[in-house]
Amino acid sequence: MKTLPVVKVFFLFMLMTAAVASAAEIDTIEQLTQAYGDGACGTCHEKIHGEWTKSMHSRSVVHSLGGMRNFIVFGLERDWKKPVDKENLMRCMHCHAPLLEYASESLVRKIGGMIVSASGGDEAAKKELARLNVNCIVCHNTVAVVEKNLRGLPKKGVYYGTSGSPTQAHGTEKTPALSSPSFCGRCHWLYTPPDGDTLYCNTLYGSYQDSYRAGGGPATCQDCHMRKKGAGHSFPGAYNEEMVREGIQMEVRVDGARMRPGKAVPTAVIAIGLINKAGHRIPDG
Amino acid sequence: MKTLPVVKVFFLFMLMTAAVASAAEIDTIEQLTQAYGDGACGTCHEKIHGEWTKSMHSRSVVHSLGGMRNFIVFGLERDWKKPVDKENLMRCMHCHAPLLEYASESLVRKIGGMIVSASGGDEAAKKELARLNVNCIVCHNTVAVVEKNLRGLPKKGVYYGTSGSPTQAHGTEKTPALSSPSFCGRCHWLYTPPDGDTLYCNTLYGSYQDSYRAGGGPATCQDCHMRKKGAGHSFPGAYNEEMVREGIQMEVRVDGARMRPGKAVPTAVIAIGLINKAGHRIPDG
Amino acid sequence: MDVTARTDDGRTIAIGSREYREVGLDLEGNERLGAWQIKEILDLSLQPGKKKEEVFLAEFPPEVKTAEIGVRLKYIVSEGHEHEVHNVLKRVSFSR
Amino acid sequence: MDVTARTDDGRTIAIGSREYREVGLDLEGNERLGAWQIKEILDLSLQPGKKKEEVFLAEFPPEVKTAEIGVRLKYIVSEGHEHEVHNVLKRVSFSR
Repeated sequence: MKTLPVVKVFFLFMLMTAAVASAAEIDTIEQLTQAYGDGACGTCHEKIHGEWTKSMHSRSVVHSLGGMRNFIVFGLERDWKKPVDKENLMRCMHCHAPLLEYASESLVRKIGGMIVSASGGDEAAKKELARLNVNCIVCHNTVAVVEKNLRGLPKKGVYYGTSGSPTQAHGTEKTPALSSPSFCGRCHWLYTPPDGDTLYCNTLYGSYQDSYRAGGGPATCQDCHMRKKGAGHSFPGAYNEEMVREGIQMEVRVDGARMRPGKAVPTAVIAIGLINKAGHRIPDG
Repeated sequence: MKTLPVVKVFFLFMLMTAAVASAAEIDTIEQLTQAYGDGACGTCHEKIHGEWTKSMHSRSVVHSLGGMRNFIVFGLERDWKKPVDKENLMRCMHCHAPLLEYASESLVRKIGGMIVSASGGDEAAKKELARLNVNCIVCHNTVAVVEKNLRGLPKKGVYYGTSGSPTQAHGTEKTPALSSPSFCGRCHWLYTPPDGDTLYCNTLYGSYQDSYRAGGGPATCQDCHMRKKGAGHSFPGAYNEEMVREGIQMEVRVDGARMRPGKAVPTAVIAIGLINKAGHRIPDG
Repeated sequence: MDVTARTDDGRTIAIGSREYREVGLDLEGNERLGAWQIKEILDLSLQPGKKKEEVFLAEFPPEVKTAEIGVRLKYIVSEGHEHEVHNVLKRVSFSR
Repeated sequence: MDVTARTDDGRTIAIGSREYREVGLDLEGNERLGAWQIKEILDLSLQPGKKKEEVFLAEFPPEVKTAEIGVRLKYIVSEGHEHEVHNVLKRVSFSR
């Protein structure tokens, strides 16, 4: 117990330097884009980058403005009576704009305000917010390490992937994480923020793990949403009609009969079978 | 952005007072037992308290010494190279001894050491650790509020339950939480600590939610593990032979035949059916 | 999923419909839409690898000889944003 | 679950066994026991509401006329701590 005061002082000191550093670093969306943007990626990875621009991952904030606005206006302000601050906004942004982890408190608060404006029709705010998303840097660097206490934080400027092929352009590292379904589970499952008050945005990974896989289902997330038909980084899902059509098979049988003996009521007996061919419940996200 | 420095200073100040206050409060297991022990509960709730003493909840630390020792020795020290401190030990204690949330940094570190000793045969340490568990106060007060941002933290000295019947002995409050399966999910599911590096101690609630309930299963956790046969607060589970026997039904059919035409090999054809009657996968915890 | 009939005299009749979705509940059992409000799920969705079977019986007036049964499955992504997944039309006769 | 046979001449023969459990894996696909190491589950457990069917064929030497088949289901709580859930014995004859 003698060591305790020393430990405490050190702890506070660490926090202070961390807070000052991050605040100084990223204070505008422009700075965030400079530091963690996908701008340079497309130079070499043109095809993949092009696929991604068509994906929902590239629109993960502007696509969900309504839900996030409701969380701010009804959740935080009306019901919880909590500040619209970084800690609370990261409940959404942990998945919708993970790079905001590196943004200053003031920037994240400003983005909270922009979400409310944009949701109310402010096109300029919406255009700015469109720069926030789940981009190349997120999956291939900042959240690429799942076992973070074992493996440490991802290395700055090193890109993690399934092959790890070396290049002159940047550092690379091979990781099994990006081919693992559990990697997708970071966002496509319920989110448990640091205070434990869960967010049920979707529960897809739970259905995958505990129903589909547990029942013998063979495919991974990546098999259907990336490898199939060369979808790659466009990640087709519920927004893609073709994908949904393949996911739900429908069988219809109709028999005509004159039912109720003596009354001969013309009756159609319609038997419908809906077969979920996907690796998870439908609908879900 | 002008307000930012003020916010930072305030933040650090809050942390400091919080750390000092909690350190001053609970620095021994004895103090923890005085403040949050189940000693007084049995006076009025003798039957329920008696049931609980037979439950695994009353032995949630000493019962799992091996696993926690491995996390400390192999997980933290060998593989992660992280300190055996409160933050890291709460990964286990969040569920195994939730009241340690109120203990000082030094007490939790000391308990980490005792776990290693007790696991190595130190009976005195084991006896002390036996005072840590999931007691009345945990479920009926400290973790009773699931929607904590909406409803605020549980009130000190108020006991939350399914009826909320008033008593002279203490404050009471009726809550739907304790009859909800999601309440059990706090521990009987995977645990996501504040840093997000998940712990798969068990995944029972996932199987309940995404397989059993999604497939039309009618029962709640409480139906089978409390109400059935008046089990109450003894929470019978895998440790109870009768419970397991009811959970897995076995059918065996044996046919004798002389198989392989012309060779007449005496062959027993043994068809076995194992029917899981529980509300979750078996085994799990 | 909507099931309708168009009879031989041109009338369109709604036979029935079904919704498959996850219903989010708070702890009081109220349906909620906000992810932060939902603590329990009532799962009425289509389960992976499973076939969901529905049977509808539709009775018609005695003079109806044939009808065209339509079964239309829509996927509602969000309010106002939906797409048709399947649309099956089957003609049925009540006199053999 | 262990399946054994005791033949009429007193010999005991192991026919087969099955294990039902969750296998915890790290991201490299190595089985791990520590909750902190497990990031994926290979679920080989008995699923709720489901019937798991197993068929074993056991061949015996030509002189065996009858055998007693034993099917024993154990629940292993932890190493060294297990209990027997079911133990069914069935006599089978190979000559009718």
